[in-house]
Amino acid sequence: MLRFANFSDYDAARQGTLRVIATVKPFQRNNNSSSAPRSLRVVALVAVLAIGLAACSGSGPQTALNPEGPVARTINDLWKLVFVMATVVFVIVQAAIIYAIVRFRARKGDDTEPVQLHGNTRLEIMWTIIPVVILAAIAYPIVKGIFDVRAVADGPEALQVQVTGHQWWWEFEYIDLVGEDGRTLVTANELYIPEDTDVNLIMTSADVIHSFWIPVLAGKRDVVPNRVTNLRIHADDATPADEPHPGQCAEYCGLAHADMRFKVHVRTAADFDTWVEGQLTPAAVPTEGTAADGFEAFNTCVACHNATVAGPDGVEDIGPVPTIQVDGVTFTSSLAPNLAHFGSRGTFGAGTFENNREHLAQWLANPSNLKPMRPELNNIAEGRILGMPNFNLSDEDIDSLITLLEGWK
Amino acid sequence: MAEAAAHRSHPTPAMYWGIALFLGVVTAIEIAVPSISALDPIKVPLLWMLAAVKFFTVVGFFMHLRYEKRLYKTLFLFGVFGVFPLFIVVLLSMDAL
Amino acid sequence: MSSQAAPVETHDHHDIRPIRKAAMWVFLGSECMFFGSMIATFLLYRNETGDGPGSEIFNIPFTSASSFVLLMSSLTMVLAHNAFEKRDARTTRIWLGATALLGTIFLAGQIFEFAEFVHEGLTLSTSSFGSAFYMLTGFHGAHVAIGVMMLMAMFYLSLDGRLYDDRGLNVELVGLYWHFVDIVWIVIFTVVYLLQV
Amino acid sequence: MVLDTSKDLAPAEPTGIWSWITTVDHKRIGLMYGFTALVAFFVAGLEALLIRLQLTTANGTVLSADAYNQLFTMHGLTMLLVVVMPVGAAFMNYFIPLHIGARDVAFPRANAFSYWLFLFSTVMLLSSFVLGGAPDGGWFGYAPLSTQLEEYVRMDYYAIGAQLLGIASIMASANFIATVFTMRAPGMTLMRIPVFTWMAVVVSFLLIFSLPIFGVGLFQMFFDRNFGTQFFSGGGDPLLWQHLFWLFGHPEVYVLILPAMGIVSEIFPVFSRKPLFGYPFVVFSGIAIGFMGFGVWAHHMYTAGLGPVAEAGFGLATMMIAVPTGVKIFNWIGTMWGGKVSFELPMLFAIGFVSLFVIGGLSGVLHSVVPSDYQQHDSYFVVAHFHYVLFGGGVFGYVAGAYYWYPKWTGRFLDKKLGLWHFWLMLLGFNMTFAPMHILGLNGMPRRTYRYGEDLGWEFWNQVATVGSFIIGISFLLFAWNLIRSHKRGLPAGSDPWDGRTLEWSISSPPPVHNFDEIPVVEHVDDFWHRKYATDDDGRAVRMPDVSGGTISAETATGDDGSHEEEDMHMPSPSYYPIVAAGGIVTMGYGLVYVPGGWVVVGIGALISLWGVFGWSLEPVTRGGDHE
Ligand code: HEA
Ligand code: HEA
Ligand code: HEC
Ligand code: CUA
Ligand SMILES: [Cu+2]
Repeated sequence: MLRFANFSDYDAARQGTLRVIATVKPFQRNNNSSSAPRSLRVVALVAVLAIGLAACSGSGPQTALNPEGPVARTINDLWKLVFVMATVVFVIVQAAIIYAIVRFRARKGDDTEPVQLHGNTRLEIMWTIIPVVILAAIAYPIVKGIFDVRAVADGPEALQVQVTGHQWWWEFEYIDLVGEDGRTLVTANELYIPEDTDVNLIMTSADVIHSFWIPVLAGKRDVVPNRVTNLRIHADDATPADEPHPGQCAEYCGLAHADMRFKVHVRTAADFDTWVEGQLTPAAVPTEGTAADGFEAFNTCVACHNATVAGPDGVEDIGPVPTIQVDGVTFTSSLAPNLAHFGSRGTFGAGTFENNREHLAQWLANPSNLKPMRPELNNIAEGRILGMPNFNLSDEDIDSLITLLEGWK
Repeated sequence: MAEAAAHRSHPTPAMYWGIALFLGVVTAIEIAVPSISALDPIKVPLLWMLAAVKFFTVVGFFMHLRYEKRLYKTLFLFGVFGVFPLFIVVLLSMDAL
Repeated sequence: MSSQAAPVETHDHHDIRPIRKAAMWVFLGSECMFFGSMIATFLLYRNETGDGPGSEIFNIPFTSASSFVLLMSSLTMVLAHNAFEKRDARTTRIWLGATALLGTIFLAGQIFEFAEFVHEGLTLSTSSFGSAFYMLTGFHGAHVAIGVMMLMAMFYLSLDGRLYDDRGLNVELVGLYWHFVDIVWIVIFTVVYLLQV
Repeated sequence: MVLDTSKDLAPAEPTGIWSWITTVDHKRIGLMYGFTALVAFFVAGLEALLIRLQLTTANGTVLSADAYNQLFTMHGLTMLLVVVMPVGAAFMNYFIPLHIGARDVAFPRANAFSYWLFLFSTVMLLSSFVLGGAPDGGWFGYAPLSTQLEEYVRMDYYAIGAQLLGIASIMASANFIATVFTMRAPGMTLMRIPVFTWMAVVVSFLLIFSLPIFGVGLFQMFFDRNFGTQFFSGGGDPLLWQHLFWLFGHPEVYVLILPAMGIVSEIFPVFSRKPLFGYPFVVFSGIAIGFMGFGVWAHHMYTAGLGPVAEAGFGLATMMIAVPTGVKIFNWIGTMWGGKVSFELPMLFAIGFVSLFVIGGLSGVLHSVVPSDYQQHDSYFVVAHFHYVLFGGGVFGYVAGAYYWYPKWTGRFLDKKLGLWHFWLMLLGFNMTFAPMHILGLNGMPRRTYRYGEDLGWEFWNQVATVGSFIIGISFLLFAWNLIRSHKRGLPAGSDPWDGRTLEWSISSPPPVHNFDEIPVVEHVDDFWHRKYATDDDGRAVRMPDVSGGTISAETATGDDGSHEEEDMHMPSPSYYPIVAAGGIVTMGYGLVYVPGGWVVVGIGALISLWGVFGWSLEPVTRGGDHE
């Protein structure tokens, strides 16, 4: 009864002349000839298991699994709940698959045919309803979680910070922290917040969509041109000076999206006040030495960079301070990071490079070497800045500029 | 044949003229509505309604959809009725309604 | 879906018109989404006029007249189809011509209107409102133009009696398309013009 | 290598390159779709390998940021629009007519046109690499980044290329819908259609209704870039693009998976020797997935600034898609239950599909939990999710289909030993590559980043992933070799090698040009099976007494030599106008990319397409007038 197709059958089939072709039960034939790479199977299955186990642990400074504040913790608790649910479903389904293929595999020499069962309505309704029930059970915590996490921190004790995303750096303006000269505190790429305090971020973008994300403190929220978005963050404890929480732009925003990072420093209330005071103090205009040469050279830079300095003529902004209006909110939207207190930052280039003389020298020698940018497309008049150009600075200028900037604590 | 059956109740040219007259009248009403200030509160739903009346009159009679197979109706009305909920939700979520 | 009851058709060199009509209806369903997206865009930007002019520059009487013209072209179209079904080639031709003519008048009106608006300072790039307005009405106009071209092709074919209904392009299909373009305008006229004033 | 099969198709069929260019045979068009998609898969896979090389170490230096951004954009775009979608189209083209007992699709020339337009748009997209740079705005091209740099033509290639691919797809879908609804064999009611073809119908509807929305978005993007409109910038709102894109983009992901689900729904019954468990449930859950797929688009926008109410609504709606999907999963398992499961290659890949898709589906449900997604969005967790559904689901499913139907295409089996190596290597490599991405994503690694710092602790798992990706690469080299080799040297398969259930197995392999000598009259789901088997009192299948040595095939009834000269056997004649029209349109596309300078080219293209369209509509067609 069982007949193997042979080459003449095949030829006949090709000619279209063979009208009746033997049925071959291929699994029986092929089982005999199969030479499965057995060890490979074991490797594959073990590897899958190992990776699955490793998935359960959070590690690294940017992990979402070790929250350092209540907002991230709410999210993490919800995640754990749903993850457990998913794991249970996963185990059940995979177990059923494995059971089915082991138990019901075709065995050698067994030629009987199975019962031709077309379905079982009751069973099918059951496995339609059970998932609905599971999902309905987690619906409430999810909706509650959404409203919890998205509650805007607009209480009186909350710190208000306006965030402007730029290609490819961040600008922060503390609208409630005003210096004696009436200027608000503006800084870039390193956000300082007091511990155990709600912070309300009021965000927009100067160019394309970015997304503000510090995994240990909160989920991300997009930063959209023409729109204002809000994010509440809250950190439990102060961070060591050299271990701020890392953050990252999470929405692809062009060339240097990867290098659009930032840091969040959490400080005790007292330390925070000290920091604020320092930042609100205008930078000094150096009058002698290398730093003074640097200030001279800095003339080129103020086409884009601002710094509030206290010079012979009193306190003044030496660079542009443009603003944009979005939905009735005024945002400072500078062309380039404010450098008045550059020396106090641990990193530069949007949280990407450690702030030291060596790196700065490389930066000033050719910024695009260190971080990909498109300064050739800049148009200062239209406020379109896509990176810092190379000014072909001399070694002396570089040296003196570094001295100036590192001195501006 | 299904086709023949469909043609049995087909409108006649006279009826087409009548429908066109009806459409013209509805259009006249439409144009008048914005200028009648008494109707202002219900202007928007009213205009949408009148447009819908014209829309389905043309579809039903001029395009014969009334007389066609269910298949065609389904194919087309999916599009017509699909588009509304989708974009109402889009506009709602963008605070534009 | 009571699929068991669905009519089963064999296709073997029987009437193939249903196949084409099905495809045409699907296509029109698809076009609903196309115009729906642009109408939604317009609704979104109806007030985003920036520094440029807004709906106050609309000339409702004028547009009403051209809307009426397009509406009546649906009548001539259906009359053409009716004559075609009765194998009355001459009448078919007359109504086809009339439809094409009305469509052309509508298009001329639209061109005139666009010229007027540009003159008043509303262009594609003036504001989001302008962008949305021109895109929506422009794509509609393009549909009308394609329709007119198809009508003229039909007209031409009818001259030497080549209007068969099993041809790829036949009077019925062109008619469906043409009515569709008309009903889209019914919506556009309401949403873009009447609702804004 | 698939192209070479020209010579092996039925003898009556013309051969030579010209016959392929002018073909309107749905089977050849299907093979061409498949071949093109396979080549594109290797291109996009190569792009992925470069991406993996760059990410192997922290601060990798294999690629520049600029190159990296082009590569991941093109990788995603190519994989989705040029690999998986067309592979689906390949199977649909080949098997819809065979499944419903038809001689061809409704509009054979429009079908050819769809293919050529797809092919040329693909070539156009890929050519951008050497003509000013490939698209680099991510596969979903978020505005205003995508409209920002008018200096580069890159995103113009995206706007035009995707538009043309969309037009090709809309035409193909309308074609499939018309085919299935109007050309079924007598007795082939809707509830007797094979599940694969059902899913093809759902997919066609999804495309018909979602692509126009994408098309409008792409026009707006193109106008913003070239004509100064303000759809997404100026007074415009960037979120409009996201809505338009995902209104298409989410249905699109079901477009990618449903045909694969259809394929495994064909495979499970055959290799379990049982009918599909709950055929109506499987069909209706597919339809339900299609409907629900239109209502959840904003789950890609949880972080974009919608209100919490909208987020909650979309979140819950998204989760609910797990229900119809689960129905399918359980029904597949139910099909194996109590069956005689044989581990032929198609079955192995199908089981792999189910198992891996469940992982990807569950991570999808984890995404749908809105607050969790605030953390996961745009991280490697998402990358892991969609590779599990697209590769673990989609690619496994389509590969299963290839092993299953290769005998039908060529008359020969794919080599089993090579196939086993392919399967196990692919399974290993796949999990090594993408499972670690869950971990990376939860540990904060953002996607679309060409480099990362060494202090973040991501190096180890990235290395595992890179090794894994090369293992996948090797497995596919084996597959390619298998496809080539078995075509000439594979074991002969005969017409019904798997003891199949559906009509395509009732005709010779490869099928004759006209598919069926006589249009079958259908009485059951799995009609062919019912011609071979009856059931005894216990419900067990019993082979019917052999009619003539082997199985009963549809041809048995006629018993003649296939030289049918009845009128209804005329097949549509070949035509080169579809390729001309498609060529003209793509020429216009190239011109548009380079406007205003390109207007001349647009004009030339318009003339060519007019020539194509006019020739097309005036051309006489054999079969009583073609349907276009
Ligand atoms: C084949 C393609 C495919 C498929 C089938 C799916 C299926 C699903 N996807 Fe996925 N998705 C993508 C492709 C796909 N996705 C892609 C490409 C992206 C990223 C785009 C980009 O950003 O580039 C994405 C992104 C994406 C997001 C956005 C993430 C983000 O960017 O932040 C979300 C959020 O909700 C999501 C959810 C889901 C859900 C809930 C399903 C469901 O359909 C899954 C349902 C299946 C199951 C759940 C498993 C089986 C069911 C059971 C065993 C029953 C029991 C289960 C329960 C009770 C839970 N997907
Ligand atoms: C069906 C869809 C599909 C498939 C099959 C794949 C397959 C693969 N993808 Fe895919 N991927 C996407 C769809 C897909 N991807 C999408 C939509 C994105 C998002 C893009 C965006 O963000 O815009 C993405 C993004 C994406 C990223 C994230 C990039 C980033 O965000 O920065 C990565 C990173 O590792 C990746 C890797 C891979 C790998 C290693 C494979 C492998 O499985 C590929 C395997 C194939 C081969 C290897 C080719 C075959 C063999 C050869 C060419 C022979 C040569 C081989 C050797 C010598 C070994 N993909
Ligand atoms: C055309 C505008 C422009 C000019 C002129 C310019 N810069 Fe910059 N600079 C930028 C931009 C934009 C950035 C942000 C780059 C990034 O991180 O993406 C930047 C960043 C910097 C940074 C790092 C700041 C941080 O916190 O990350 C330093 C330091 C710096 N510039 C110094 C200078 C010096 C010194 C000069 C003058 C020699 C100068 N810049 C001139 C545009 C400019
Ligand atoms: Cu800013 Cu990414
Ligand atoms: Cu989705």
